[in-house]
Amino acid sequence: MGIVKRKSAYVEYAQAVPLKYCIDGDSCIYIQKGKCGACKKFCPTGAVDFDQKEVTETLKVGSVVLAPGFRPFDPSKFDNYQYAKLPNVITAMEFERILSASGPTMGHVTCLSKDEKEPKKIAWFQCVGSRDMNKCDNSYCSGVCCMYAIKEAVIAKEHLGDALDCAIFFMDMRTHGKEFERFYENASEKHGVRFIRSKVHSVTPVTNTDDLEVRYVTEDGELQTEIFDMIVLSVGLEISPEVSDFAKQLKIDLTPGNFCQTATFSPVQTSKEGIFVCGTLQGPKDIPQAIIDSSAAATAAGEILAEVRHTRTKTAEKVPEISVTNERPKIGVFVCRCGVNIAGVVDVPAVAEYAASLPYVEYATDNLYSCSQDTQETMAQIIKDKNLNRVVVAACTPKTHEPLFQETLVNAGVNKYLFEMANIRNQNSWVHKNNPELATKKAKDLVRMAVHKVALMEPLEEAELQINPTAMVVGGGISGMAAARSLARQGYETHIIEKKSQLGGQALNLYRTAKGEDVQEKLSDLIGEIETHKKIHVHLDTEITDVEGFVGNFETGLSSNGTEETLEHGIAIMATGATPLQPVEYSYGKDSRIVTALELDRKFIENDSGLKDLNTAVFIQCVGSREPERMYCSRVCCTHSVDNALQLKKLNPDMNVFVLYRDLRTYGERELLYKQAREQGVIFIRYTLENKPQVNIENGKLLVKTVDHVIGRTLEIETDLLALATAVIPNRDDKLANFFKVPLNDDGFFVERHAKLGPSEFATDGVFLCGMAHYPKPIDESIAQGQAAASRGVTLLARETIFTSGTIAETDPMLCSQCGVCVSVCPYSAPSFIEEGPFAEKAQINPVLCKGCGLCVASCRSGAIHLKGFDNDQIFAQIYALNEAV
Amino acid sequence: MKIIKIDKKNWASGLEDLAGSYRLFGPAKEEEFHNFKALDQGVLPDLTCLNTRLSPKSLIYPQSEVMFEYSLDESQEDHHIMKEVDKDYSPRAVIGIRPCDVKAFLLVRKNFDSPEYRDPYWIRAYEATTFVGLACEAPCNTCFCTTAGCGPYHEEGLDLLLMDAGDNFLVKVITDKGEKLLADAGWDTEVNTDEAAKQIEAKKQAAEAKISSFVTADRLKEMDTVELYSAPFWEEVAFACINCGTCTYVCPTCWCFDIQDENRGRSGMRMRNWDSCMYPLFTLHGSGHNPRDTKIQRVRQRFMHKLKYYVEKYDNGIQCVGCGRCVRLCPVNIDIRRVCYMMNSYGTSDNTCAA
Amino acid sequence: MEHMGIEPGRLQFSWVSSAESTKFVEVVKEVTEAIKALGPNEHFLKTKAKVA
Amino acid sequence: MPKNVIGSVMVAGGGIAGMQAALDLADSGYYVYLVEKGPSIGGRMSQLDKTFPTNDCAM
Amino acid sequence: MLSYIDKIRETSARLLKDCSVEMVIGFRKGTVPMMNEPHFAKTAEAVDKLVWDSNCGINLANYLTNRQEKIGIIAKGCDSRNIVTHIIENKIKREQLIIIGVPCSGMIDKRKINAMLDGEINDVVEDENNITVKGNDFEKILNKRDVLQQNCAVCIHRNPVIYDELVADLVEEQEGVDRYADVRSIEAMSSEEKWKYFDDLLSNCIRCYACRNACPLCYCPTCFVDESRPQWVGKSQDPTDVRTFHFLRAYHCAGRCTDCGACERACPVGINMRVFTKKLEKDCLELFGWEAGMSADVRPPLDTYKPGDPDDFIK
Amino acid sequence: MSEWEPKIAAFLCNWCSYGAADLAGVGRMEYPPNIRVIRIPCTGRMSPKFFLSAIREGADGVWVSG
Repeated sequence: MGIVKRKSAYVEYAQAVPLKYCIDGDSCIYIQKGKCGACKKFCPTGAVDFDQKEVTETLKVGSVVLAPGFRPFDPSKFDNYQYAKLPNVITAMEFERILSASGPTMGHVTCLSKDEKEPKKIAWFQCVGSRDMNKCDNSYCSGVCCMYAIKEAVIAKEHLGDALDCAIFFMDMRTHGKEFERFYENASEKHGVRFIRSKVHSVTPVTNTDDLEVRYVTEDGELQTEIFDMIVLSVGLEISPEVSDFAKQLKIDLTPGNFCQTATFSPVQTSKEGIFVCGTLQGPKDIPQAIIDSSAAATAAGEILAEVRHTRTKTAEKVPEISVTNERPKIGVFVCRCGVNIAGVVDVPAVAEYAASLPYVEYATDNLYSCSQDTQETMAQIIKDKNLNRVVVAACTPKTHEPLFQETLVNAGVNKYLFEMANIRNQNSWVHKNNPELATKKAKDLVRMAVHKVALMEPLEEAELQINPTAMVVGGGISGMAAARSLARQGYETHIIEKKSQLGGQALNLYRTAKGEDVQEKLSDLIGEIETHKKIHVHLDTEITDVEGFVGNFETGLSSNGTEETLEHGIAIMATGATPLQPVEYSYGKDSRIVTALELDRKFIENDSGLKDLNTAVFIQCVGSREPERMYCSRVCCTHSVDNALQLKKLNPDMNVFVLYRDLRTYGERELLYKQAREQGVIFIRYTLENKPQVNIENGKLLVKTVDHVIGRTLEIETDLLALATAVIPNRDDKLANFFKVPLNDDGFFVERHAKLGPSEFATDGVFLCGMAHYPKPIDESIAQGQAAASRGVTLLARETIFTSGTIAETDPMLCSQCGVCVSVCPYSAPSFIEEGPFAEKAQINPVLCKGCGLCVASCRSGAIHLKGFDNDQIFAQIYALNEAV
Repeated sequence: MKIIKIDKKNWASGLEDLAGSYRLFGPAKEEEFHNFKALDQGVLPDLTCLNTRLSPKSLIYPQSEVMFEYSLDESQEDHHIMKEVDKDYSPRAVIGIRPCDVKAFLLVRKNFDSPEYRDPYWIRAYEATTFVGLACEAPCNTCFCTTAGCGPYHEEGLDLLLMDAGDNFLVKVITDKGEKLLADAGWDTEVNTDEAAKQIEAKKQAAEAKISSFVTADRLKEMDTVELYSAPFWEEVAFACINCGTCTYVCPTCWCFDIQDENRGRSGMRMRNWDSCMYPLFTLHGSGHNPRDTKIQRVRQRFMHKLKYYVEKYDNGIQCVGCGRCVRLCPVNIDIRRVCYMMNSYGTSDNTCAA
Repeated sequence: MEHMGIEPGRLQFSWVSSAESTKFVEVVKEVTEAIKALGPNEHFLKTKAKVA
Repeated sequence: MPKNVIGSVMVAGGGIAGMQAALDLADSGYYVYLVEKGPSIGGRMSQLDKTFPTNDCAM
Repeated sequence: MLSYIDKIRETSARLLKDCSVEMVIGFRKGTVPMMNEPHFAKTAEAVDKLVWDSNCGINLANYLTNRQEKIGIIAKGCDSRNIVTHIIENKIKREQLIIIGVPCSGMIDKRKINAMLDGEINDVVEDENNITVKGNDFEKILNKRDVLQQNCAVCIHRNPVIYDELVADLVEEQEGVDRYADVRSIEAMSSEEKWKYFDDLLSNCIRCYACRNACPLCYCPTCFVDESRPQWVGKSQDPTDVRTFHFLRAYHCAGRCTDCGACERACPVGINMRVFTKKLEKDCLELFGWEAGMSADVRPPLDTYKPGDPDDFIK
Repeated sequence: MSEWEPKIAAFLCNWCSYGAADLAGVGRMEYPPNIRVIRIPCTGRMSPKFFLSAIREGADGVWVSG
């Protein structure tokens, strides 16, 4: 981005894949002027080839997925912010790089002006290049800038301390994603980030300094000026012209915002058959949503290619595993700096040096980023060169990175269980940043413990397990059906379990999509396909009574009107959906004119003739959402109300329509609806949580009182209709969660494997989620996530077999006293008595059923059970290593 | 022969003098039992005890004895090298030990001090020790020393033999070591040797007469080992045994030990601990094979060793001094006298009678 | 443990779910404080065996 | 559906969305061509420091 | 008592004769006062050696572990409870056993008697209520009640809980005994006092493991203290190691111990190690309402997990 | 060292407290550096042996968390 000069031979970033240097044609002297060529001379491997020419290759493929992404909006043309002129006006992307440990400033937050001083005050300007028809053509909302600005402000404070002043200038705070509202709340309450509702007029430099004067108008219309050291422009996302040209070449329809035109019920399908879209080309979005629709695009492509599955793939070659039996442990210790994440607190070289002094350690070093691809390759090479047979990585946490490093071992031919991680980031540098001395000491302790443990590790084998190629989807709403349809189209038997007597879920109550499609019509098409598909089996009026088994082999007990049956399946998808809150405020229930949003939809669906005769209609937003007891945004209601307001206007253009809102969250191209509504004369009035609207019924009159935030006066509206945008409440099912051992958050939504990268699956293998059970979302997102869950499921089902963990318990029949405690105590029924043979009546453990919890090991008085990977001697070794050797 | 008389009034002061040049050990009562302890300054050995609950073998051959130390720290020059530990082999005196217990050291010596192997720890400790015996005036009803090659006034292995004679102790001087101890204590009242010898002989006769318990071991040596080994009575002998090893731990003549390394971080020590042939692990091989896997084999081993193999190998009588500790302390009442009888009479018409 | 004279506070149990990082931190603080208050562990330390 | 269907997919774009789609497809048994204009994959997310709302490292 | 012996011999002889069992396990008269030796009888001759008196404190369930033959076993209250535990833990099958129940009036404590007297005891004679002890120069009559083993004095299950034959009418169970006075007095101590108390208690231990081996609950092929891979409990007389052994031995008996007193009786150095097991026994009773060995149909509480288990100790 | 700092062996369940500990790290929550985490697959794995041996080896406290 040009924050600092990049050499003409460069690597994009430390963890880049592939991690290869390349040459920047724009700055290379040789390419530009035909001189130099030093790199070619000095490269020891002769990798530099200036004769490389562009080659055109033709690929024959069955399907195409478009994921070209966005480019950040270039604010240079905004002369009022003087981005191009003033060094301390930067974009949010540039600020990300400044925060990054691998960035140009190594994570140290400084101004980009020559003095490189630490800023004391930073301002963020929202909606730069979004929601703006004035200075650019991007009328849509980019959807991510509010959150990233808050994140940057919070992290900047983390880097520079609480004294740093962070102010965010915004129009509507759009924190509609999962757990976003709490983050916003914390930023303001806990971290003291200032939120100022204003669109900044202009920035002028303070004479003779690089400081910046900001002029803006407060909500009550007062002109203010304030001086900041740094201004971060929260630039929006836009589709680059090359991409839109490319799309046009492909004859793919685009939206006014140049995003790909998709239908609500087929959210990743482009207008061209066989071509699918995901990521920001589909619409501006954040990472989890991109992950969801990329999985959805994958399954959509897979659906049309199901019959040629496995025809083009090759099996990866395995590096043969070297035997370490009878070898003295030769341990390699890699201490990760994790940029400044660890090295900023812990004295990493000292830890590495210390590690080298530990018994059996033959090699110890430190890495900048152990997880980057080149480091991985170097590590594998070191393991081979030094004949290491055990490895310790002191870095972040095994919960996220153990598999990666284990892979490195496998690539070096070492059994992946000959590995141990010392958690010196999540459980050390990040939590003891004010105590570097003790943190370094702790890191040494943890490394020592890991070294002692790993010395005793043994290579383990993993058992292979057949996967039952059948899927079970819990919930027959939109997302559940979408998941089932994808699974069935990909060729897998699928069962839908629905509590109610009808498929459809909440969609049965909806009138129109934001894109204008008729929900009921599309829904009945979908239900029709589901009901007639040969591979889909619908179980209505059915409840789950019991779940046994594990990934690949679940056995679920079903009960339907008194009949019981057992369903065997390999994967399960939770699509249990949500319901609207039944409000208790705003006089709901006291007057037939006061309805919920869905009740209004019902009127539309039924073509209620009374609607067009209304003189006035009022919408109140955030009914039950974003309240202390429900600290989340229900995401769908703003768009829904705006659309319904427009529908009313359409029925009767003279109708007075008011929308009372807190922040209007028509994210993405839904913003166009908002714009349209304003143009059509829908009146939007903001209220605050402290000052909610009052609803009174006086002499048959329905009166809504609210404070107008612009004029600061109380308004009283007499209305004929009051529509309440009520919160979305998950169908919390603790029993189900317990059956599948999947977590629920405090609000009752399921907790996915990873907030960003694993939105449609659980940490529990073989269990997936989608739809509003994950978080409130509109139909297109529900369908996309249904498809995504199916896609994630298919990645398991397509494998046909899986390997169980090597970390399981095993009995030593010589030591077993056959007392039966293990058989009695195991929650997974893994131990049993051997029936015949030399060890008859001794206990044995089924490796597939064993979860490796170790309960039996602790209960075994005879010490006859060993837990591979966490055996007594290994844990003792850690305990013994607690203290520095005597 | 030299006999000394110690006026009991001079007993304490003499011991005090001794404490300057010897570490003193003697019986001391703790709660209900007597055991041998290092005597603190001014504490007198309790000579009233019948016999100590545990044998004094641990004075020479401790239950746990560190032999070497080592370091695993590869940064140290001498890592992985066994280094001897310093031990205190300064002169010690055991006051009030019973003749049977002292005789037992001579039996044990066969093991620790043989032409093939001289155990440095045992020998140095033994040689540093002066044994001041106390003759038994009132043996226990489980004492069978007289038939086990020993007796209440037995002198073998002692340096001095002390006898209670009312206000005085009579002391028979047996070795030069004993002589030296007397000199260090300042006990030098010689008495008429002949007269005293007579007096002692009478006391000895009286004491021996009080011993009612016995073992018969006359046939053991000539018996056929394999036949004895295969005798059917072992099942009955072994049945009650719970393999606790109490018998071997309290026995003054049991000498088996096991070597263990104990690590503490990057250093450790090699130590030997008493072991017992009663324990299943005693003969467990590294391979997992255990040649004496069953209780009956282990019980047989103990008795065969004491009463047959030892007899054959050393021609030194049975490996038992008749102290009776194992008889008194066996929790399930397995009685060596009875077993000895069964072995000795095996093959004759009468081999079932209990002792 | 307690019965044997190890101070009861030396062993602490808790339940913290993987989402409850705040609780985790609270409990760490509590546990550390509790054990700090007890002072160094003086009993049941395995010390170097005596040279016999 | 025509019989000459090819069991491979081209994914255009090596950002987070493209990578995820490619992974899912590959794991589902299809050969994937991941096409990226730049010299390495990772896209915009690799330029981010942390991600909201958990502040996880974006790397 | 004499009538017991006759009945025991008669029953045993009958069972052996009609081949219901291959052996009867009981006691024979010991070779020293106040000691009897566990004994098996396969023949009529051996049956005549079977005796019963107040010196039969060893727990005979210990002799059943992993036996394959059909066995008649003499069982007092505590023996029968350990037989139950043996059955639960697959150490013997119920079908293999004919249990000859002996209602028990308590076993005498020879240590206690020895401590009451000055000299050595040569002979002991007992009748219904009294014990007559004779030494070289004394003879003393003691009330049996005063010289019972500690555990027998507070026993509330003197009658066998499971039996096929009974040698006499059931005895009246003791009521209102204070079973845990000793445990409570320890509970009341401060940590420091407790530490000292157990230090003293264990100072004499010679680690012969007689307590472990006398206990019918200890039947593991290799005991944790004997393990050497990893060897985490030292084998010397280091006080920490000694304490670790005692502590874990007791822990392994949690929920299983019947307080039969065999451990204490077997100890050559007179350690009252029951204070460990009794604490756990008391806790099991208070927390789970559990007494070991009362029924062969219920798994002990520590072998199973129930959501309702006490968890007050967890934050 | 100026002040005595206890050393606490923390046996944390891989699925619960260990995750919480990681999350606490992600949240940059500060806490005292006295714990030394030993990851166990489940609190069921905890055995009194571990407690005893940790104490024996000089830990000042043991914390088991599920």
